[in-house]
Amino acid sequence: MSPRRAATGGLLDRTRTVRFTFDGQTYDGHPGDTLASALLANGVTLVGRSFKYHRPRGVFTAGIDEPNALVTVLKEGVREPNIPATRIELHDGLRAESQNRFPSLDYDFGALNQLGGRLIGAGFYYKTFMGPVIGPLKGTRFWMLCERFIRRAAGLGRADYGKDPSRYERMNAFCDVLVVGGGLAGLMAAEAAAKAGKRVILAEQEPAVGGFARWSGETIGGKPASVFAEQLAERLAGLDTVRLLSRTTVWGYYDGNTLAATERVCDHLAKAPKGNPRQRHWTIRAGKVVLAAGALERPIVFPGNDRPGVMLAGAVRRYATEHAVLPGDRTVLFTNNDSAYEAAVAIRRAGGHVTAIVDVRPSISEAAAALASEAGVVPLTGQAVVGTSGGKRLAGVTVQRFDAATGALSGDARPIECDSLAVSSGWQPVIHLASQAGGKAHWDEALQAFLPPQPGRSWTGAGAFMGRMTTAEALASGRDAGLDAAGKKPSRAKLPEVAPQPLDIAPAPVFEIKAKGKAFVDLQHDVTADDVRLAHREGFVSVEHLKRYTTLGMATDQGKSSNVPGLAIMAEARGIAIPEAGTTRFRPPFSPVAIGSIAAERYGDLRPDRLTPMHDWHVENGAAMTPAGLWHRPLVYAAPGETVEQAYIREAAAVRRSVGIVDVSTLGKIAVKGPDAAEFLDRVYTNTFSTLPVGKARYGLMLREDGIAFDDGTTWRLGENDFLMTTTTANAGPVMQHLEYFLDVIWPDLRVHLTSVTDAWAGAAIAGPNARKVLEKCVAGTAVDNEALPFMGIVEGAIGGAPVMICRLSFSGELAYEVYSGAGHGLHVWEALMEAGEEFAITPYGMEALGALRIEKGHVTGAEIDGRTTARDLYLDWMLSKKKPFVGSALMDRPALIDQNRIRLVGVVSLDGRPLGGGAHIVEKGSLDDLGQSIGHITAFCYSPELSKYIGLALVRGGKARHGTRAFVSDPLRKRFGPVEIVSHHFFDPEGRRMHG
Amino acid sequence: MAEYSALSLLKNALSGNRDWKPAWRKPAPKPSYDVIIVGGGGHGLATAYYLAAEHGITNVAVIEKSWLGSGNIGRNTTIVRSNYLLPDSIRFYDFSVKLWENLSHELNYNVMFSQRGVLNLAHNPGQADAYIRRGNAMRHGGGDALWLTREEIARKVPGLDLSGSARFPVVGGLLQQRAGTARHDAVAWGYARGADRRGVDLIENCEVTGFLRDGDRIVGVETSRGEIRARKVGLAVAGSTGRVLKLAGIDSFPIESHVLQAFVSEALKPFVDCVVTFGGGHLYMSQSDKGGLVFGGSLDYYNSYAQRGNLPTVEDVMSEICAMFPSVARLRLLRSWGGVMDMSMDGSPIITKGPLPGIYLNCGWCYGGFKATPASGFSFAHTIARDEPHAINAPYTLSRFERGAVIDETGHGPTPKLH
Amino acid sequence: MVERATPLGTDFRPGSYGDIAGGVGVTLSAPPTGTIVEATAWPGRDKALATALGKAAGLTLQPAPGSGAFKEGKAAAFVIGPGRFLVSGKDEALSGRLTQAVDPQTGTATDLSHGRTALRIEGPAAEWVLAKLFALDFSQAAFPVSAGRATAHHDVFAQIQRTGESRFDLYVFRSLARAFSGVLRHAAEEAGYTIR
Amino acid sequence: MLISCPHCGPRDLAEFSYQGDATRIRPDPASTDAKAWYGYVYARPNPAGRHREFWQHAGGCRAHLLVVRDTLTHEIYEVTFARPLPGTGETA
Repeated sequence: MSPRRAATGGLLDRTRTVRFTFDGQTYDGHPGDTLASALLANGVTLVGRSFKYHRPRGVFTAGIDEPNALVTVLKEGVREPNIPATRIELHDGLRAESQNRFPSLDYDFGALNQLGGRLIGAGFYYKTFMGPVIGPLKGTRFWMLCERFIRRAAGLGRADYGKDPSRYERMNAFCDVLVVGGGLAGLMAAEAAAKAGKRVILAEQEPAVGGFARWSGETIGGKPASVFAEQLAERLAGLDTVRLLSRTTVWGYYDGNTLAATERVCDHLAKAPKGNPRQRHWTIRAGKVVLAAGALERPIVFPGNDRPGVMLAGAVRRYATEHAVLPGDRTVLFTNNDSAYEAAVAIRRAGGHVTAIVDVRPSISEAAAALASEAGVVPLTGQAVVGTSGGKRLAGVTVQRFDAATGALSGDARPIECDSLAVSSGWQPVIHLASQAGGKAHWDEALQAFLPPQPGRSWTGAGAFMGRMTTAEALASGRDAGLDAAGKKPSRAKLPEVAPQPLDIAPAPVFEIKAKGKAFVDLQHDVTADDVRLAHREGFVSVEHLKRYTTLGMATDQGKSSNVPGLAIMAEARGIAIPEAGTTRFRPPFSPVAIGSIAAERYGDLRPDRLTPMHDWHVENGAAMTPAGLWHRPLVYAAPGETVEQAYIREAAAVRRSVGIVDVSTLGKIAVKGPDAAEFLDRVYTNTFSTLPVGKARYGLMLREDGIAFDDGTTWRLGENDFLMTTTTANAGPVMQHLEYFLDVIWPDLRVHLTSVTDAWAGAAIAGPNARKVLEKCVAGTAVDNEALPFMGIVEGAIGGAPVMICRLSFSGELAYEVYSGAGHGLHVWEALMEAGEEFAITPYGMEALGALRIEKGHVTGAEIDGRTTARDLYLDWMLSKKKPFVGSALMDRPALIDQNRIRLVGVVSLDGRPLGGGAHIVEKGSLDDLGQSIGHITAFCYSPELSKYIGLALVRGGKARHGTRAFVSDPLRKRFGPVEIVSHHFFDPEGRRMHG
Repeated sequence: MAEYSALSLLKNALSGNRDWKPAWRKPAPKPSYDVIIVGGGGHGLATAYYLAAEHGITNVAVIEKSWLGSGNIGRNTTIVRSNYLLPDSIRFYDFSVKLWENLSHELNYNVMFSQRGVLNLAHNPGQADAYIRRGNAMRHGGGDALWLTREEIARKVPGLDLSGSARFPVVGGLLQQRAGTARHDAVAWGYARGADRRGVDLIENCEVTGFLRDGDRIVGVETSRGEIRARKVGLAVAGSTGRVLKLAGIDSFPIESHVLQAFVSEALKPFVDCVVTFGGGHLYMSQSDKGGLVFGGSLDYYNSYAQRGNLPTVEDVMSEICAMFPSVARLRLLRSWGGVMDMSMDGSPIITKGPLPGIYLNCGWCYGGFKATPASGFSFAHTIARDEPHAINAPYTLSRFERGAVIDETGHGPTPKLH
Repeated sequence: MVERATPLGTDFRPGSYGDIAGGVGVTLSAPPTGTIVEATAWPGRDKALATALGKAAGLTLQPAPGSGAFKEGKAAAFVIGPGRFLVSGKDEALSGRLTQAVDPQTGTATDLSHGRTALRIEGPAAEWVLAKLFALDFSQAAFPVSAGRATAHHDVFAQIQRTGESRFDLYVFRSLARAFSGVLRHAAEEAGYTIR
Repeated sequence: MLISCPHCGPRDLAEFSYQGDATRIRPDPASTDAKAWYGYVYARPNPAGRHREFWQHAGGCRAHLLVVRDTLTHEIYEVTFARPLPGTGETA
């Protein structure tokens, strides 16, 4: 039997015992417990240390607003820091640790910070740590030295670096009505909307619906409130138009009534069932939203209000009723409103002892007095708690006479012994989602709370969220909201009867008791009432300045309990009303969300692998694959022991000597069809395609509207009105979108259809002096000689029985062909080509060799067409038609774009026999110790087996004018400096004899 | 006003912290000034500071429609760096880093500039070459840059997914050691206090509603707190540039306003030391001194003045951070926010005299505004005071778009959403 | 005739997977699809195209957005964009009949038989599993039998037709089919699945 | 955000690709009027409020849409096809 657990009562499964550990110590609890309730039941009151002063802290709330009791959960071999103990459902084997303490929770060196006290008040760090202006610690050095210690002291829990082994998933949901909050108001709303024929989703963050009804101890329709809620939930669960989601927090209200929610699917289980996600990210598109998120209690700020044992009154009530746990042997309540009196009764009913009720109000309602007497105590009205005593747990409070109108204390301070103090300064509706939705909160003087903005078209509200604090109002407003969301009028039908609640829900406007000692507003961040006043003194008076200067409300609880008291203190300092001090705009998430859960199915699978039809062959044949956008492409097919460089040199040499084969399936391919296809191509390409005969291909260049080079590729005319355009691998998507934009938006009169056929075709390029011989061996149905298949010609035939289309074009400068087959035949054709090429030692080559061959030939790719270069920069002027306008023609000759001193394409040759380097710069003079002025950079380089030299392409100021001059490659990042010669970028066979031959 | 120091902290602590004075005055606007700076964000405050400190022009008002620092200075990911590719950018941002290095002393306000380094991860050979090109450009421009191998990265940044089987395996990284992070709000407050101490009037809750004209010339502003005249009016209202220019009758301008979201996790003990960027997508992350992981990604991709982010972008960013640091999946997102960016047509800012007589313009900061704050204020103050640009902002003209002299770091052309 | 290779790889092989303790939630398969053709009408010619395609495929086809038709084991077609249809069938020869049927005055047709890969998901959890991946309302009221939708899962375009109360056929780019089938299998593990 | 594609119905933002301001007019292709081209390629009205803009339903039917949306609230007032479309009789 746990020391603080009542013998009976509570919504627990007492037949089962659950064993868990906290800081290595083993404890027992029951299903239905949270870690917080179980620790309290075991008499554990010290559970954490605060952020700045490392003060001992205990459980303060019973829910999502918990600022103190943050623990690290150890599960599946990884740490999950900063989880409120109030939110952790107990399960067998649960392991939790306290945090932000060293060496232990009981003895924490960090507590020395408390000695700093006033020295380290709000914003102190802005005023110091700047260090000397001269000497070894000048500049930022002194600060960075101090910062190392500050960073170690700051932070809360410790994360580790092991991969989170969990699975996360997403779910897309659609509904007519989303109800946020499964308390009575939410349940009623869901039922009303469902009965009106709507598809409803109800999300409740707790494991069970019912909310307040679970621990109010009230009677509804003659039944205990918790039973009433359960039965209502059961009825809803039976409807197939309703989806009830428990353990689901709606945390984001986005445009278009899209809401984000996280369902904790398996966190409460010792082990997730196979294939089940730990958490599920719901994106819910709702026709209308009913916000029934309830209200959270606020504390009163007074000196020593952070001692373990101080707790919100509603939390005490909840623990006593729902978990049958008493937070102490002797409890004092301290309040400015009636709700705490219900807590007193709950304590009494659970068998506990209420020592005193301290009420700042001069008098109280009869109903409250009746509750006090039921709790066996005479309220101390017109008094306030002005201090607490005790070390790591509360030992007593000091009480003094208090004038609620002036805030003045008088008379003697009297100590009261107690080990538990329950405080309340009234309730604040949980308006976060409404604020996210865009409305501005307004202040309600009676409730001393911010109410949500007026409901609009997208959402409506119900229950405590709307400031309807009683159970009867929750039922009525819930039903009306549900009907409203369903487009129906409010109902007059009778609601289940609730015992009338005569309590005065309006709190006295008292949020702080000013007395000597540290009084905490933001418990987690250790922001005191004096800090708020210091901010005021220094001019940080707007609510945003207050927040940023003091860090008030920026802790993991996001100020759920500290916002209103903080504002009240600032308002008082400024001599203005609370609403004039303003409220901050709430932003997603409402409460912290596991980052992996939002990544959902993309956690561990960021982007899909895009594979060519020959992918498996490449891998099986030793290719090292490299990512190219989403694609995977062979880099080299290295033989055992070969380096990448050795491999590509071998591959490239084989092409020049005999024949090689490369997978070009990744090139973008677009079918361009229709009577205006040729006209369209004339407009988007810089050169002319309308003159291209059927059965021929042409190299084309596209510019952007601003005249900068965009993409290049060959386009094949397969029929009068039928073209196959190829693009670079990287630009396949952007080119498609570019073309679609022009057809849809600019030239809707053109009759052209575009279809992406990238995936329809497998492409194998074979290149080298023996390329034709390979084709001759395996191609059926067509001749491939120079006459039948001249340069840039296209023929159709078959290889190994599979239909192919062959175009004779060359990227390498060799006699070369691109063989296209249906993608499903790609591997078959590839293997047939390999077999036919066997006698010529056909060599598969990868991206590196492809690059080397194109560099030798001086062909440009994405490294040169980098979004900044013009056609003229790349000496592609010959492709700019003078006979017609084209996309980019109007702006391509602006003064700065035709400046001769732009960086332009050249070739460079290493003169010291050492490699160059992509991204190395070119300088006219200098050294690694004295870097010269950059005149350009190398875009690509390789060892040219043909020239037996390291060569490269470069963009160099002035371009061609520098041919034949000497310069230096300057690559300080790789510590390389050496002489180069600037030459034409056409290194190899500039006349093109080989590819035309 | 008293200097801030460890000694003043101690003295004040002994007197119960009751003697601290406001960090800046809250004056009512005067009828006229030599210079009005519209916009009390980082750039506007820095401009006012340098007008006073560098040019002796102190009859200056900064007018701010909300609270000081309420714009993007207070809603960014706090990164300071100059790891740029193009010479104009390197010159400007390197100048800025130099100002940052002495800023806390200059302002007598700890802006917490911490040179913890910015590391750009490269994931394939082409990307590595592109980063090396950039690093070499930085070195040739007088800045610092290092290339790190995968092994060096593993030692420097534990927790990164450096496995060969990663979807985008890391092949190396570009490190700028002098880069780092600073405390964003402190920069605004430090400049505000510094300007105020030199006599500049900082006027909050004062919204510009129109411009006063004398013929073509702008001679002041109409505000929610009355007319204020000035010989020169500088606009530093990034995020609202379009709106303010419309008040001056300029209806079309090479800027689009877009939302950029930023994110912070719950506070943790030290997890990552430097700023890291992911090249397999678009993501940057660092850890604040308080312990939160601060990170962001791409724009929301459409025109907006709403400071409201969208969910798909949140999901994209979370996916990328998990790909970079797989253990982050289990940590929790605490807060997100959205800022409105002035996205220019080439991704670079505009700091210039004009476009109307009497007006000076500082805008188009895209993602890069925070790190630029000192250099932007410095060069804008120079431009206003001398009626000609400083060498570092000379390329950032408005006419460059017509001339084709764009400064396009990403190579995406006039597609603002991609810069 | 040369047999077409499947892009799905060796992981997509018959068997039972995931949490099948509570029964099989869905069955995944790659239905034999000899023909996939995309055809687009010129403005105002969408009805004529629907008729022509329908005739060639043996279906009654309407050009209304999202509409579709199918004949079990033979052919299926649905509208994937304005005036744009995706037509598929078991028979490889259907492709030729379809492209022949599209008169140049009516529109154009492009063979994608190699370019798209069909995946089928059926079973009581089909809607649930697909809803993990696509932001579509898969309820029957919103997505009736024979209707089609063009949508995307991040980088993967997908065209989806409902061919039964709890059966959907998905058409994805061939190069992404292996990756996508992996995503689909992963999503189906919670429900328990078999591959046929 | 949801965009109601006239062909596909309301779809999630993630399926769409933003294509920018829709009020700019492309000069005649042969025009050499530098100001007009500058206006088309670089200048943007960038209003705070109603904005006419193009979106492509890239992850759906691929059609370009003309959307009228408020840049202050993200509310969408109107979505039509950017061009007349086959058989629908709808125009932008």
